[in-house]
Amino acid sequence: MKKTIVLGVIGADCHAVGNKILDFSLSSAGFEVINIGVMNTQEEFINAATETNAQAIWVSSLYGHGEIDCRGFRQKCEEAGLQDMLLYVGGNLVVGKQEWEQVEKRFKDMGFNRVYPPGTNPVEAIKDLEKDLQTKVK
Amino acid sequence: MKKTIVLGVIGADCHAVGNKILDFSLSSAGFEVINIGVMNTQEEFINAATETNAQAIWVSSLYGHGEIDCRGFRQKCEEAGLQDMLLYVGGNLVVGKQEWEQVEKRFKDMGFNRVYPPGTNPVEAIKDLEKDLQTKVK
Amino acid sequence: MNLTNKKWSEEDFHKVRKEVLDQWVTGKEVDLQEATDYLRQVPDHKNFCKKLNHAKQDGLTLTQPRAGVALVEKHIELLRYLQDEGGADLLPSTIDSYSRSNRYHECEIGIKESRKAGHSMLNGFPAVNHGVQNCRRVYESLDRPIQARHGTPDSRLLAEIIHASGWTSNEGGGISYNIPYAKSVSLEQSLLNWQYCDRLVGLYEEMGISINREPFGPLTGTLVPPAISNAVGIIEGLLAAEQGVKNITLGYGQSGNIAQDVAALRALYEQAKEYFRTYGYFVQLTTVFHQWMGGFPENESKAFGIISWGAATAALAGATKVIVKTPHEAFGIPTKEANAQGLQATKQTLNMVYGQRLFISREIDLEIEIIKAETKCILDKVFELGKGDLAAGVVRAFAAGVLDVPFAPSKYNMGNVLPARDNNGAVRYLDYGNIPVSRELKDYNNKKLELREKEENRPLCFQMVVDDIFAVSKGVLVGRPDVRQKNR
Amino acid sequence: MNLTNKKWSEEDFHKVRKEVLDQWVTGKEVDLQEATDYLRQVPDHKNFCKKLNHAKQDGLTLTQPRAGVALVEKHIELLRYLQDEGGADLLPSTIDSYSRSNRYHECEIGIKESRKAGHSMLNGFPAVNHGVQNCRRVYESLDRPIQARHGTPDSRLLAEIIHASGWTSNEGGGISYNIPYAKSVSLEQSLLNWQYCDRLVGLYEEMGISINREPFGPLTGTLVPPAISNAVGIIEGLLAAEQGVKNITLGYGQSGNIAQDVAALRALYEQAKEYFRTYGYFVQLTTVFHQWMGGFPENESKAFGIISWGAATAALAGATKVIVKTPHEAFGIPTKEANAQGLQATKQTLNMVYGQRLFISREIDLEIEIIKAETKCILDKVFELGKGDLAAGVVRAFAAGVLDVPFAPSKYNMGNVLPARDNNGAVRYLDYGNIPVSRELKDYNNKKLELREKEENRPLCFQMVVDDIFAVSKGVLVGRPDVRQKNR
Ligand code: B12
Ligand code: B12
Repeated sequence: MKKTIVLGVIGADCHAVGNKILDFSLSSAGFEVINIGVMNTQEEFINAATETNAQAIWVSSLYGHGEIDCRGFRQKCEEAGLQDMLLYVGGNLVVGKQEWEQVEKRFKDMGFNRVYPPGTNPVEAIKDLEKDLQTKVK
Repeated sequence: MKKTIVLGVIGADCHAVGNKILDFSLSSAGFEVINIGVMNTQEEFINAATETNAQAIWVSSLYGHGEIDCRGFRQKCEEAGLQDMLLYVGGNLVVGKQEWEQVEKRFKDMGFNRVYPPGTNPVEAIKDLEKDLQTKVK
Repeated sequence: MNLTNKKWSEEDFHKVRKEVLDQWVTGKEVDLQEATDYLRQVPDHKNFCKKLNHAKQDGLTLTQPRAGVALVEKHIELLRYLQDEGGADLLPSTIDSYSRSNRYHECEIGIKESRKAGHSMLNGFPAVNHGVQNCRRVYESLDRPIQARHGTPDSRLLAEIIHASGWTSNEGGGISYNIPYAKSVSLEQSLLNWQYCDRLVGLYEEMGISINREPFGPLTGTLVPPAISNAVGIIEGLLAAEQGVKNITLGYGQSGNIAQDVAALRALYEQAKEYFRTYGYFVQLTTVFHQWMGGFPENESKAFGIISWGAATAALAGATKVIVKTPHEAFGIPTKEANAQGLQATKQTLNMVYGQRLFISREIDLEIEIIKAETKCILDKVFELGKGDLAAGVVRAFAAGVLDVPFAPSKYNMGNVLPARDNNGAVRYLDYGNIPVSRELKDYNNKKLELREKEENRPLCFQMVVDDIFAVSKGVLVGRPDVRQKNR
Repeated sequence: MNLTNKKWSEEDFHKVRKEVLDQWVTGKEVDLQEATDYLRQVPDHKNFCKKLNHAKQDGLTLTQPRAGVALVEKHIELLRYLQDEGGADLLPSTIDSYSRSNRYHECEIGIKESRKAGHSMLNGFPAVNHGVQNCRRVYESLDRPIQARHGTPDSRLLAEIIHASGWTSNEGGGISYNIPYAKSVSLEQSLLNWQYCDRLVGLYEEMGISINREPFGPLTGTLVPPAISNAVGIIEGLLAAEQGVKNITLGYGQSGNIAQDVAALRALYEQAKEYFRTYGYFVQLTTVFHQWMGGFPENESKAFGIISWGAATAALAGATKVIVKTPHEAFGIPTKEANAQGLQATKQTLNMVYGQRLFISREIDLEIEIIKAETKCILDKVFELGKGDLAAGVVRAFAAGVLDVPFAPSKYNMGNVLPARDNNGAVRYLDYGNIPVSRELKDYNNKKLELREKEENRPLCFQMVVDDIFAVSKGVLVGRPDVRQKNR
């Protein structure tokens, strides 16, 4: 059975190109992609995941407000009963060119399982996803 | 009476353009310029200065070997009886992009009165020269 | 209100205006008469229109960065740096994304958090929240014309505030600040909103104040075929002119193929002139060239290569101004230093190319012809669909996919067009969707793409589009599958 | 030995060779037969000729930096970095200035001092002092073809050592490595020395080893009118071909005016081909474009602008390779990082422009015609002065000012030519000196300069030349007196 992934861009962010590429890459890799497009609230991600019984949520943030937009995402998931949901986030997550290690840490502290810097090759992230999904099954 | 300046490029250095510009600038400012051109030994500078009773020597070094080429210039001047000769040096004096303060210090320690970085406007250096010549007269 | 391409009556305008000024507390600060008096004192060198028109006369290409941060003082410091160190000829104030969605409460949070964090937590300057007095401080602290740059479907309050503050240009349009920037704002709504913004500028013009308007040319910035963006630019120009706008800058985003880029900008200028003439508008028209708007490489030296190639193309094409990218583009909002670096590389290149034009050759002439013909096919259909009314035509054209912007997030965009580069890197159509161009034009297009098929020995496919999207950030123009390029 | 343009007999060559190998102790290491065996094992991708010819076929422009430091290990480290991080397609070894004047004792001091100082005290790699075994280590440690780049009137021993070490290209020529680089070396002497170097390459060719030779195109790098450098390039090509050289790269240094630059490179290629054909030489001809060779600005972003504009021009002109400058140019020998940055900006630009050509326009055609006509005037006179012998003609032509390189330090150069830019930045003649061009060509030249006179409202004068010399480093192409440019 195909694994289901919710994919979308968070906040007031309109960057649509990466989203289309990720959709194409995940679909080509055999995933069922629920693409909610750009400009979504946390609730919209969570609703989509609940409705489709998704295994993971991929959040994109390109425009710089990622830090504000992503706060509390993990808690909201748990409140909605999505325990242990795999949460990935990627893009240009903060405003400006900042130390990657610190950015990664801030988002991991928020409860994201994996955090990806600008220029990430989708193929690499999909490998991670397959690994994480296997571990989850065990 | 016109003041006489010996002008030239030291060492195995063939950079001729700056030399022509300095000649033009000094001449336009009313100096008598003895231009010995490129590729000169310390002796050639000193001979020219002795023969023409020059008030100052302007040494250029562009090609990076300035540090090796200029060592002992002050002593040679004194040995030749040119006490208190005004010695200026300018150009791309060392190999590579180095801290200017240190470069300046190294050449001042060698006995140069003034040291000029790349991109020096000749007009500024000529102002310095006029000042230094006045002080010398007093 | 009903959407038609007709100049709004003053009455209608003022009725709507009341609501607009109530959208946020700072709306109260705006008084049209007082603002007019304030604007009358803007000296020529700080007026966008005057500066552009002079540049056009002198054949100069002016530089303008993008820049904006959350706090007023920091914003002034940033712009002053770009003016003094970067040598920017024109200044922007890039507005943050919450403002663009009129989420002024979230802006307040962003402002407060930025104070705490010691660095900007917003991706731009929230001008509405700061209000007229603060925006005037920005204007007064600088010595160049200032423009608001954003991406706001409803920027009516923003327009009121910035113009009242001495900012003599506003970027945007009912299509170009909706389709690439929004998901579910209807075109009727955004077109009406932008008629308001244009009418405001028209009112100022009637009172003798010159204010510049600039439709956003590059749209999604990603492989947009020139005819599509030129058609949108000309439409937005016509819509603005109808509302009384007199000074318009039409824009185009670099494709990277020099023949196509030069041709596109020239076609845009010439064809827009014709349309203005045909419809009886008197408009002072200038052009803007955007340095590569798609994804950048992370390597800063490579970014400099792209920036400079864009600058050279802008100068050779004879653009009146160029919007400048920075070596930080791939990462995030640039530091002021990185922003100045982009400006310096650009200016050096512009100055070296100044006075040189890309001499018209057969190839460029042909591209101009193609672009104009495609644009005309689209515009004819838009007018037809609107039964002569351009505004109505636009709404129907998007619904029908006659106007269709590649990769746009809006649900009002059909999204059937697929662009791909030809063998020389010019942007063509892999799939026209419903874009209504003639058989002949399609044949030309397809022949160009066949050359690439042959060269790459693979059929036209979506993977080609994906490869083209990544190409520039990977250091090449055309996304080839072969190894040779990887070795380079 | 007497200077004539005749292939040296093997006997003459070997007589001279004894002396040459005695010039420094490392000469003993060279054994022609053993070297030939060694060279036979050079794989195609490390052979300069093969790599250039492939690039020419594919329409690619290859990148090559300048680089050299005093110590072998450091030199290898540097080149490896430029290969791996900079992505250089071809590698250099820039030779230090003491070696260029054959002052090998001073090199020894420089090598020792560099060991002490922990950084290079020499401005290049003293290949002769390091000898064959060390130069082979350099060759073996890298994966690209290697060329010696220098400026040596007598590089006979250097040529022996580098070729024996697997370095398959040598830059220079009897004119181009004397007139701009020396003060009092006679042309007879440098031409004879370079006949030796060429004959050595010819001998290798006879033994089936391909070695590339590259006359140094830019000469003084400072406002050299294209016809002067093209004439010198063609002459050195013919002289080399006579000695049996089969693979020649002719070069040109960017002026900054794109029409002139594209025209100059094309004229050089086409006209050289014609001369080779006329005189019955079979030569594989490629071209090299040098990014701006005059003074650079200190601001590194501005330097990137110049570098990228040079890269774009090289690609549009269709050069087989481009010699790359760095953002440190104005200061001093670049760090390896700065050198790689120049390469990266260049490669990004080349890759984006790849496949695009500057389509032939009337203006470029005209420039090609002008440059070829001027070059022919000069060459005709050189042959005439030599009574048919090119080598003798060169010596007399320089004495008569028929060949005359602006700003050259050599006392064998008349120095009467004064170049200045025209109103579009193309390099013209303010004073032809004794350069023997036709009345018509002079009229064309003078008309071009008049436009500048008018624009600047000042008569042609030496100050214009001075302003032009500083222009690029001050951020513009043409040295204007007016304020407008200062404001930019
Ligand atoms: C094209 C573009 C635009 C277009 C977008 C059109 C559209 N609707 O899609 C336009 C011009 C409209 C635009 C607008 C703006 N943009 Co913009 N834009 C870009 C640009 C140049 C390219 C983005 C892109 O398409 N890349 C190509 C795709 C394929 O890559 P990607 O988006 O990065 O996605 C890939 C990876 O990041 C990764 N990835 C992404 N998300 C995730 C998630 C997971 C889980 C994983 C595993 C991987 C992953 O995989 C993706 C596919 O390979 C970037 C800079 C850059 N990257 O060079 C700026 C950039 C993203 N934009 C930026 C900004 C600020 C804006 C604006 C706010 C204002 C402005 N400067 O004009 C507005 C945004 C308005 C809004 N409300 O959102 C900034 C963000 C700054 C920051 N984070 O500090 C950037 C970085 C430019 C910059 N340096 O200033 N932009
Ligand atoms: C043109 C040029 C050449 C031409 C020179 C032609 C000729 N015969 O004149 C050619 C191509 C032949 C050449 C060769 C070489 N060059 Co060269 N060259 C340059 C370049 C690009 C411009 C120099 C120039 O003409 N500038 C314009 C004039 C007007 O300015 P200027 O020379 O700097 O002089 C002014 C000021 O410095 C000042 N000034 C100078 N001296 C003095 C003295 C006093 C007292 C005062 C007050 C002021 C003053 O006033 C002058 C007039 O305004 C510079 C880099 C740059 N500056 O951008 C490199 C540069 C000088 N060259 C360099 C090198 C290494 C070489 C070579 C060794 C090898 C090579 N890389 O090819 C050979 C040298 C061979 C030799 N034996 O000398 C290096 C020196 C490196 C260093 N110091 O670390 C430079 C800096 C380039 C670099 N970054 O690598 N070069």
